[in-house]
Amino acid sequence: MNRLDAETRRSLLRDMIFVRRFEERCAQLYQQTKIRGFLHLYVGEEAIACGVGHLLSDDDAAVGTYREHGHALMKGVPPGAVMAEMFGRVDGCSGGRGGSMHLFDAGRRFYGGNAIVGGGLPLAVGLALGDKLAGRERVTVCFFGEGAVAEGEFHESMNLAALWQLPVLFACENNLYAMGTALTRSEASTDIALRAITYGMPSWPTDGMDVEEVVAATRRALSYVRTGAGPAFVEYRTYRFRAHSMYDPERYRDKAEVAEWRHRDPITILLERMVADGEIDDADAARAAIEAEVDAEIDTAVEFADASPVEDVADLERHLYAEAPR
Amino acid sequence: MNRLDAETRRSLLRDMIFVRRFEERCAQLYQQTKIRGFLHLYVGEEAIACGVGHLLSDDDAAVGTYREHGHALMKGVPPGAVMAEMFGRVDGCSGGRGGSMHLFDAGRRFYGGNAIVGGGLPLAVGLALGDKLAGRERVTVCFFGEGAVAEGEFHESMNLAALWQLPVLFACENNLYAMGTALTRSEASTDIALRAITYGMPSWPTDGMDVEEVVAATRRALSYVRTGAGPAFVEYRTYRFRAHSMYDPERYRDKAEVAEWRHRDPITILLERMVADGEIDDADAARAAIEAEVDAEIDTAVEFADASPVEDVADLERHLYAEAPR
Amino acid sequence: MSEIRDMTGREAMREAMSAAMRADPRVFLMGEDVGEYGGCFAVSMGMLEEFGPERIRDTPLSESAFVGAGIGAAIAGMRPIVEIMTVNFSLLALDQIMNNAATLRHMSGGQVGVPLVIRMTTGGGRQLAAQHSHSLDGWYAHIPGIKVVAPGTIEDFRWMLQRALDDPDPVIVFENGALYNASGPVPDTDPGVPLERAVVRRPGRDLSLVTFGGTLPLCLAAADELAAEGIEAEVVDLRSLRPLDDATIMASVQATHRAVVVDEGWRSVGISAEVAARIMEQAFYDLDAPVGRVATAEIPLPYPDHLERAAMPSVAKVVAAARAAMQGRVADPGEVVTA
Amino acid sequence: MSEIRDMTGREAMREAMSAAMRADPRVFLMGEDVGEYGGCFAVSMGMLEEFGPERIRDTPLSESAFVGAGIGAAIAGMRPIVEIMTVNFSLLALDQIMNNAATLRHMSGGQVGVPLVIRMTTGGGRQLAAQHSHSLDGWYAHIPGIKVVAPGTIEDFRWMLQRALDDPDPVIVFENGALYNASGPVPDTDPGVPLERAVVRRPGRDLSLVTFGGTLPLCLAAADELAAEGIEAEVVDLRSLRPLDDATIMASVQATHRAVVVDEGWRSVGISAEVAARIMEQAFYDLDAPVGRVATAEIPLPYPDHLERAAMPSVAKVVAAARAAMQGRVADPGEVVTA
Ligand SMILES: Cc1ncc(C[n+]2csc(CCOP(=O)(O)OP(=O)(O)O)c2C)c(N)n1
Ligand SMILES: Cc1ncc(C[n+]2csc(CCOP(=O)(O)OP(=O)(O)O)c2C)c(N)n1
Ligand SMILES: [Mg+2]
Ligand SMILES: [Mg+2]
Repeated sequence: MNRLDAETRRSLLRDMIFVRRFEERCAQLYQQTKIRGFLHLYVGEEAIACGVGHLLSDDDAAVGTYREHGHALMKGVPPGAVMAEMFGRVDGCSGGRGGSMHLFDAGRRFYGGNAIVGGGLPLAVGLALGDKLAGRERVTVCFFGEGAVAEGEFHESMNLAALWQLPVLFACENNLYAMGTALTRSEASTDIALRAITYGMPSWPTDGMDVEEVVAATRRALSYVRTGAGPAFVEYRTYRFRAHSMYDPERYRDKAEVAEWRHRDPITILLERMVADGEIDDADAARAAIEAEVDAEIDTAVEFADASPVEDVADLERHLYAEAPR
Repeated sequence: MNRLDAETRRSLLRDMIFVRRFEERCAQLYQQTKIRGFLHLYVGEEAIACGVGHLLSDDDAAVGTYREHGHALMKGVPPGAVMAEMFGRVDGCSGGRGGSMHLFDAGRRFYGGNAIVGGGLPLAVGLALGDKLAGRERVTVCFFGEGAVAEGEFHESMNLAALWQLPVLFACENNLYAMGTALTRSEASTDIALRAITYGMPSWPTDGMDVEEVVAATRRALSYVRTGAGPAFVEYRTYRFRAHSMYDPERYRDKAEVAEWRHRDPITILLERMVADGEIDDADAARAAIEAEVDAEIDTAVEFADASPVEDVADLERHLYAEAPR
Repeated sequence: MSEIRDMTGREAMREAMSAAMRADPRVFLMGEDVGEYGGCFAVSMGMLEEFGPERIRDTPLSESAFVGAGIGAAIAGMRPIVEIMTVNFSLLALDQIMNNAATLRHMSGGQVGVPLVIRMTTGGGRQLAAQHSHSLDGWYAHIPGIKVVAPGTIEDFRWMLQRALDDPDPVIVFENGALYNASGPVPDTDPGVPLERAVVRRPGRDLSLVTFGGTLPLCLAAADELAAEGIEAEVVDLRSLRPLDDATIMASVQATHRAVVVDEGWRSVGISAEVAARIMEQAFYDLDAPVGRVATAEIPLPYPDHLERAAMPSVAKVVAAARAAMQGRVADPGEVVTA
Repeated sequence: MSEIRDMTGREAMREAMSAAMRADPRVFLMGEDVGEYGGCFAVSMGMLEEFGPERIRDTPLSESAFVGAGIGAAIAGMRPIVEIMTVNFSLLALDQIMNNAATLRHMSGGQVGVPLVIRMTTGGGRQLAAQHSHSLDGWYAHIPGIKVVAPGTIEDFRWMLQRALDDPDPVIVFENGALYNASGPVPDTDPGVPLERAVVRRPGRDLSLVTFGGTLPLCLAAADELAAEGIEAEVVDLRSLRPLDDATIMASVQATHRAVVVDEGWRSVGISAEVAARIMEQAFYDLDAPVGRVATAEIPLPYPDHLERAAMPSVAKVVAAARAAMQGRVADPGEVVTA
């Protein structure tokens, strides 16, 4: 049993509810056409970003996918800056240029936001190589979906990190589908954690719906990486409750399957365990209280985003190359 | 013990000596500037092409590397056409356009000659897919070096072939070096046959210096592939006795290591075994006799190549797109 | 007589693929999410049900391997249609495209042909930002050994594919995403326009607007606006970017003496440069003005709508460039950026 | 005063890298066989011994991952020099180059710069056939967000790299393989020519030969031949293909009124098209002849020497194109193929 203390649990619970409510607000704002382009929601997978984020220090780096709002928030990117980015405003964390799929915060060492499946993996290897060459003891966490495992860039990056013993945590979010393609239809061998071992790095499969399991497995993996012995791999077994993006008719999976996974909602699991352990009296009341709190914060973020101006068209060609400070 | 009958042994011995002498002639002709461009010799690795070639039917396809003279010859491409190709003449097996690295013979289902490391793998998968879709029971053999294992295309191709259960034999020629890079410096995990298993296909490591072992492992693998169950993998452990190409100063390996491997010359191994088993009386005499025979054939090939004309410059832009028959 | 029906680009391409698959058992479709999902842009929706999973073949995320597999299958006698979800991901398969598909015939001395069709969605304009908005259609036209086409009308969405499948060499078909929802008239029977032919979509005497794909509708709209000012623009739809139909282009320019090339790709070293260079080479003394270019600003496309629109070709920019051509000059960047 | 020494392109590049590594601990070299083997073309021979395996870092055959790793390491504060053995293999890394190196700064709103140098050997002429003879230098110049340079003199082999390393953005350096063995004079101290500046290598009043990299020596030879006929060609060495130094190009053309662009890449949608288009846009009324182009025949390069030579630019072809320009026309293909 990998049980955390009550205070940590409370903090993780709040984080997960924050990410959940933030995402649900994004969906609404998309309907209202405040957010545009592609929007990929993380609903159901919050335990991963929150559990991993909990263990990272400010010095560590993270590379996310296009489903990265949770990754960014848990790396400390301010909600207002994330929201303003999705609104395409100058106060967005990427100055409005990136949108939902390209959240960046160099100061907090959050390096995207990458919309090419697998494209963030070589980058993460390089960030870790840079740290190693400079003699800095930091870790780079690279999030990617199980769909990325079929890409050549996955294979090359795993080998390079292992061969050079680089401080990378490969964090595979296995939600069983890559858009409409079930894992069984994309991988000859579906035990991803097992396959990672053949690159000569330790690897753990983990219940990605149980944030305490996420923390336990990630802690183990990170402590290995922090010894300097090389990269580690964690497969977080999870599920996305919503469609792939806002355009997906979800023809490829049963409603029953979705419903079944919804019973394993990471927020409910933690909440119920806290009730069972006497840390919370009334689950519904506790949840409602946290939701009210985070909703207020999210309101502030939305207001901040809405108040932020759009960039002047005259600046269109900025940020192509470095410019002298202005 | 995987022993073959005397007749088969004799035929394999001759094949290996043929390839060896052919390659040595190529080296001379390169010195004489009859052959130009990159020339990669197979000396030391003959047991693989000869052993595999022995088990292929005319209907089966093969895809080689840039070190593919042996592959081509064993797939039945006439020595004269191979030599003329290296001379850049119209009677070359690629009409002179390809050179040493791009031997082709569509009629004999020899599909290159590929000078991009790993580039032939997806092609082989596709040839097998075409066969499967058309309901033809044929096998495609794909040769590649252990250096290709680091490429993303290797990984993608292995997975695709296994996932779709395609009739491919992945034939990895592990000669321990990719140019000057030792396997230990390119792969985090150097047991290649073991790694292949994680794609869900059967895989065998084999002594690539013993042609009888090559035949045994390949036979096992091919019979699996021919059942239609999917691809198989054989790692042939071998060594190249000569430099990577004609430009290589060989700074990266010990002379002692090379000398040690030369003791395991596949031709000598078979020859000595045949003597021990009473199939040959005098190894030197037997070898000399075969060499004389194959040298005569090679002379004919060289004469054929030398007599073949060069292509008219007016035809420069031919073969870019299909043309009406002329 | 052929009947005419209205349909969308999406429907037209689906009909084209389905008809080809019914007629020829060698044809199959392969790519990411073409089957169960129904196609990323719903182009192949319903085809899995008709043709089954062997012929509507979902692939893993392995662009290099499945494009290479298409090359191999074509060599083995099939007629694969490989869909790369969008051109942005095709960079992962470029080794297979340039080093195998485009070269095999040549380096085998003519023996090994690759009758492969690769379809990719291209283009920006949907706020998909820097990694999802590339327009590399014209850039691909640099590669000898492949052919590159880009339908700009719904009729071509319906009828060009069969020409591509009939071709013994690899053909890349660029489908501008904006045209999937557009609709237009389509004849029931094959109009039989050769794959490599450019077509004049609107005749005009004063200047030639040379374009293709997603910017064709925009040039036609600009021509309407120009006509209101008394400038009669001829709109040439290239259709094929490799090879280029020089004869049709030059015939137009020799009649109008002025040209503007409009392309959704980045300007430098793009197809607009090539068309301009060829016009200079082949029709220099016919020109009354330098050939103008309207292309996308040379930046990765930004996410916000107002910046993305400012970066891309627009009716106003084409009109500005055309007016400049009428004055014997090229529009300066200021004119076309703020247009 | 700076002393002048003669050295080869290979030696010059080695000196450039070694000097940079001695001066700045953030600089390291990474690529296939750069260490133990001594570099595929012996450029980095001996550097492993001086700098050790951490800084002269041999990589597996994983072009996409090690280029991506260079991008990451640059972001993390290093100054990597990534060597892609030849441009032919760079297609495997193009996703990382276009979708990450070139876009990260833009899509992060200016936060994430990538001070990375990528070196690649380019060019044909050594009978290496269809998959080993690409000249994609100019094609890469299509990509906004990277810079592309190509030294054509030994002096630039020695001194351009430091400019590239000093640049805060990704710079791709194309080294034509033919120049590794060429030798030329090199000053001991940095001549300080900006990275993006074109340089007139030979002045002339009659026509401008615009070129770079491997075809620069050939244009200088052609200029000598033309001089013997009384035609004074000015030779402009572009040096930088992205950005292009329009000012230097136009100044030359405005003085000579005629231009021929010479490039070892394939003609269509290559850098020669872009230079020609820009000359038309910016100097149309100065031109007394259409801008000519000498480029490589649009085929994968064939193996036989006589065919490869026929396909590539040559002194004779440049001379023929220049003569045609003097007559106010472009050379027809026949003239330049058989030249
Ligand atoms: C190289 C590449 N190919 C295709 C796509 C289109 N695409 C976007 S997300 C996605 C599915 C990825 O699945 P997975 O990696 O499992 O992540 P998930 O969306 O499930 O979180 C696909 C195919 C892409 N963005 N990049
Ligand atoms: C993609 C690619 N990268 C680099 C090269 C240059 N190169 C040619 S052969 C070779 C070594 C390949 O080693 P291996 O696969 O083990 O085959 P071997 O030469 O040992 O038979 C390299 C690096 C290439 N041809 N293609
Ligand atoms: Mg997934
Ligand atoms: Mg090897």
